[in-house]
Amino acid sequence: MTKALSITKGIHDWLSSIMSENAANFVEMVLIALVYLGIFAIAGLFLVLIERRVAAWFQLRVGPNRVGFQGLLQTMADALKLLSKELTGTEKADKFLYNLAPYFVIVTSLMALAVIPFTQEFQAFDINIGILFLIAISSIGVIGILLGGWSSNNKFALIGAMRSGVQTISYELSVGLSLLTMILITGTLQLSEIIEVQKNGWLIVQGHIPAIIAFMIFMIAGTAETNRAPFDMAEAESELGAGFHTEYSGMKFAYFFLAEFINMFIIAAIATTVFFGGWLSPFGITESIPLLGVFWFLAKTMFLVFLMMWFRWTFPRLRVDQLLTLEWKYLLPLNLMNIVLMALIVWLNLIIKL
Amino acid sequence: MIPGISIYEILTVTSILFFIGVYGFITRKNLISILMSVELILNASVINFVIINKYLYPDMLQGVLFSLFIIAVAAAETALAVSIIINLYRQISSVEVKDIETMKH
Amino acid sequence: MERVIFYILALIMIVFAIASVTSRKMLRSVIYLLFVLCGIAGVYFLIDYNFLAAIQLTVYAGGIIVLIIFSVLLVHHIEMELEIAKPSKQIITTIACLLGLGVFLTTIYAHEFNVVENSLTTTTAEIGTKLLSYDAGGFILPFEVISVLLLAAMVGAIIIAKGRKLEERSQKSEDSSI
Amino acid sequence: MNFSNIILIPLVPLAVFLLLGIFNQKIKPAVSGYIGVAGLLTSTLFSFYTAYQYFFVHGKINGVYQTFVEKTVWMNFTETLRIDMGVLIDPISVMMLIVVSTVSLMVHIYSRGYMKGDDGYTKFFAFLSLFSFSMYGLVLATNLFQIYIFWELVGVSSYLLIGYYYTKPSAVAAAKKAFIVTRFADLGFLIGILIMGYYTGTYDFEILNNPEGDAILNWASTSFMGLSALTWGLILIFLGGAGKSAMFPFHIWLPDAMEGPTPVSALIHAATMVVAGVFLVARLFPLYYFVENGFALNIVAYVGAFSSLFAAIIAITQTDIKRVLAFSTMSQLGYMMLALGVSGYDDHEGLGYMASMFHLFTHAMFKALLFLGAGSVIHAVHSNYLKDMGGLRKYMPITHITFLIAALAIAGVPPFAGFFSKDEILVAAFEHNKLIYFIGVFVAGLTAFYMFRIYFGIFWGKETKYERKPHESPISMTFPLMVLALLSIVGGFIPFSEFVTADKATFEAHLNYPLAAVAVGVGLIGIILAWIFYKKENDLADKLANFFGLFYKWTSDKFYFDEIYLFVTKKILFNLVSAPIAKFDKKYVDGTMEGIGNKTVWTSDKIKGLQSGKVQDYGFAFIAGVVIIALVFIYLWTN
Repeated sequence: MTKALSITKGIHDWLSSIMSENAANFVEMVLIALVYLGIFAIAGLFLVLIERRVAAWFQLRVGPNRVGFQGLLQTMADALKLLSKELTGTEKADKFLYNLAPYFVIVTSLMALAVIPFTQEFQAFDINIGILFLIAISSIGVIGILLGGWSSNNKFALIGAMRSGVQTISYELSVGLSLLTMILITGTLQLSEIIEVQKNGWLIVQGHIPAIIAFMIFMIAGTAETNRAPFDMAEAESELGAGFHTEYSGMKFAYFFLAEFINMFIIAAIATTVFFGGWLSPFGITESIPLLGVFWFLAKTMFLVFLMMWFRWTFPRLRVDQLLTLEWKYLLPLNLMNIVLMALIVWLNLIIKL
Repeated sequence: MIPGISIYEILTVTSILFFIGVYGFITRKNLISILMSVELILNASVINFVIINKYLYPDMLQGVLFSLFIIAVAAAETALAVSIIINLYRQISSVEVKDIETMKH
Repeated sequence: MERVIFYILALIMIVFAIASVTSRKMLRSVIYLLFVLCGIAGVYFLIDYNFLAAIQLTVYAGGIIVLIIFSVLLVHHIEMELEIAKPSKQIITTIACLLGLGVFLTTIYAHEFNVVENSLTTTTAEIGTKLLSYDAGGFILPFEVISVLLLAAMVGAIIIAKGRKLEERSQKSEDSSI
Repeated sequence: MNFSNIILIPLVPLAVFLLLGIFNQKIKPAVSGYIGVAGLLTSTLFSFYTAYQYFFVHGKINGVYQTFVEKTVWMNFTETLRIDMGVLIDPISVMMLIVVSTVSLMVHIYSRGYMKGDDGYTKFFAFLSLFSFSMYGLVLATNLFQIYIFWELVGVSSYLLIGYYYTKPSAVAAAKKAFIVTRFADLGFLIGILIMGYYTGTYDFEILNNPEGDAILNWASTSFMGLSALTWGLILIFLGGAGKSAMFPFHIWLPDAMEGPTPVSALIHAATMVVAGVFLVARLFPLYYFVENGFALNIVAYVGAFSSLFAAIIAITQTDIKRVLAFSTMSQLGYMMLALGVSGYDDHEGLGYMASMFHLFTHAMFKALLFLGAGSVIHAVHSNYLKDMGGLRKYMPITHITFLIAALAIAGVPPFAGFFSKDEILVAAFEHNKLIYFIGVFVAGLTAFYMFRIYFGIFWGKETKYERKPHESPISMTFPLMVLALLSIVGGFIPFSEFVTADKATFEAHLNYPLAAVAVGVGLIGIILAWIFYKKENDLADKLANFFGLFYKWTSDKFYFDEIYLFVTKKILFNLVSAPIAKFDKKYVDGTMEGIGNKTVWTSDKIKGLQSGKVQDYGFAFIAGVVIIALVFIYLWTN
């Protein structure tokens, strides 16, 4: 964590000059956390708006367009409304766990966000096992959902939570294995180095066939892991009310809601980083302007986010058994074969390098 | 190694964790709780492996690998234990130790 | 800095471990255990074994705890409170544990550890090489054994959890055939 | 010659017993019958082969039969005092093999018909096989201890078979009676064995029976109450033999033992088990003869003679045909004992021994035949009593003829088997002791009389009204009758002195015509008297009974021996001795033991909480133990 952002180096020096080393570090950590919280909130709200506009576009209707320019402030207004709402809860709920659950979800999302390289120097935590860390963190998020479902003392919530748990545990395998396939090319788990490798061409190009397969599996599994349609059994409205967060209201509900969108963003960001070169511009056209990396990163990520929204409004929902069948009988074997294929390609040096 | 922290402090913490696990193992009356206590005990010993590896033999990896194996075994053990508990629950609708005692008669 | 973090982590671990073994609510106890495990992962991060920390998080937090939560969800009702042991038993156990702890600590503090100052970072590649090495000191055999064990555990868990149902089903099919 | 294969002879019935016993419920009755017969047939063929090998091929060296021993050490105490398990082959054991095999095989075949439809068919054959095994083991025993083991096994089989109809109270009582009485006698046997072991230092027959051996040469070295210790031992051993062979005063169990199925009576209580006593005395004959100049042997002779006379008198008045036969058996056993008692050792002197064995052989055949015939009759009329029978000769021709042959044989009419053996006995008795000779002759007459009394009673006389018309028994029952009848006819012509003698050397035995004539004459008188009394219906018998009056009543009540025993045991022993001792035992001995037991239970009750079956408790004990041990070690190290 000592490896702070380069852009805050100035701030770091300034802080160090006015207070002791430890205090400066501490203040810096707080500042970074605040920055990420800001990103989190803005991205979340913005994604909600996009979702609604995209949905409206798919369904040939207008969508929110009144509050602010083209409805840009719509979600902000919703957030204010949610903040002012009463926090309800069930009588016999386990209050401690009930209140804890949303933070679980939020914190894991935030932690995942911390390791994502927005650009070369805009990365809070460049850990040497970056991808493994992402996998580990994303597996904890489900605990929040399980807790929320159980402690609500509501059978729909419980069923939703169970479904979500099953789904997340299952699809975690595919996420991990598909990322592992790409690790075979990069030879490192560190996200910055993964991007470094892609200066010779994005991994999806380098790894060609298995990389494309891995990307497709990753997108499917990622969609499932974020509990989004067509894998949204956990909150299937027609069956379970609102699934695991049926009993939540106000800001707590908003946390779940935001976390879901941030998770979607994180999946897209991982896919961008691992498959599409992260902040690297196509063919290195903007190498000279480092800060433009953020633009490229966000552009690629937004495209993938749009892809996931496209899924949502296009495919019908699966049944639970179909969902598990898809994972255990198709994706997992395919993934394992894919790893072998990728290993062969790396071994025989059939990688395409630009 | 952690700057400013001696191996004694870490071993103290792991010992405390270990005995908390033992305490739980003996006093709890529910199979799942007992399983959790066992996990606690296992974890305390895993930290010891890792810490001793890091502090005393930083060039080697035996401690780390051992802890990896312990984690793998713990995962296997938990999966089996949970399946047994669930099966038991189906049969006698309870996971309390006192109800399972009926098997000894 | 690291000292402070370690002390915080140690405090978290011990407090939540105690909470975990004394809580009367099943799922809370599991969550406390999760905190302890996360604290342990934090210790691994602190001593720069990042890979181990990530494994700890993935397997323990993401796997074992989720499994346990699942079993709790299946076998427990929210209003149920755990029975606790008799006070006498608690006290006796506490005394025994404290005595044992005393024995441990005296032994630990009586021993002179030969600490080597070294701040090398262990990379995942090193671990992987060691794990799959078949030279002297390599761990390929235990690695394979563990893989077989995991497979056996997986099959065993499925069979145990499913066994009765299969029987009933075959019973039913026999009945219907009659 | 290696006779180790002999071990198969007892082992085959044992295997059959185990097979039938374990799979009692699984085996169909018909199959179990075949298995039993097949097992016994195997043993029988082996026995005959062995006999052929022994008597005609390998056994005789320079006119003397050798003894072959195959054994393995079972328990070793000292150089000589050890208990072996093995087989001993000498003339009498081979002869006994033949007797046991023949009779047992016939009884097995007979039982297939007789027991048909019985619930415990399989069990019955299992017990029969057990008995056969035990009897083989007894006759092949190499030492006193082995013989004792099989002696008791025979007793157990006898107990099981007498009590075979265990739903009948009388059968149960009879079984208990037989067991207890023989057990009581066997106590003497056991003490005798221990005395022999103590004073001679060995149990081995070979060493004991060696006329030049220490046991016989040094018999006078120890004395006790005016007799040598060995004599006491021999008398006690004879006590055991008397119990098994139903000698006076241990005879009371034999008549009651007739509660068992008739084939059992034929096999155990006529032909084989009851001669075990005779066999035992014969087995130890050199000891009996040489020690104290045959003092113990004299006792054998007098007990035998008295039992013979006593039983013959009682037999005259009994109305239950099986009981008549039982007393007849007792009488004939007494005859054998008597013969042994008057026997010498060498050459012609040993005539009594040879005659006894000869009579044992022939008696086994015709007595088994008599019992089987009686069984056939009982099978037909469903009653044991003479009054329910009469005129059966028309309905059961084969039974009639074979029964007649047997009766003639036992009455000593030439040329049937009994004539020859009985004649030898009388000759031996005449040469040694005139008193015993006269008793023998008188008993011979009585035998003929009571035998023909029941013969006429069953097959002639007035025809009783039968509910169902009696019919001849099936072939499985008549076949053994015919075989045994044949043996009863030709058995007497076997030159027994060529095979079985006291000193194992052969000699020539001739009929002593004057004495034979006397015996036959007495026998014929008995038969004629019986013919007069019972051939046609008349009141002569009743008149005679009235004439004897009180004596008749005593006789028909067996001289009140059962009652005397009951009085002695119940009134005197029980009330004056047993009850106080039992009270003491119950109050103080049992009280102590029970106190210990109760305390143990109480203690275990208190500490059983430790074994709770909860892994947690064990875990706690483990942790606490480790902590304590660690504390101790730390304490030791720091000091």
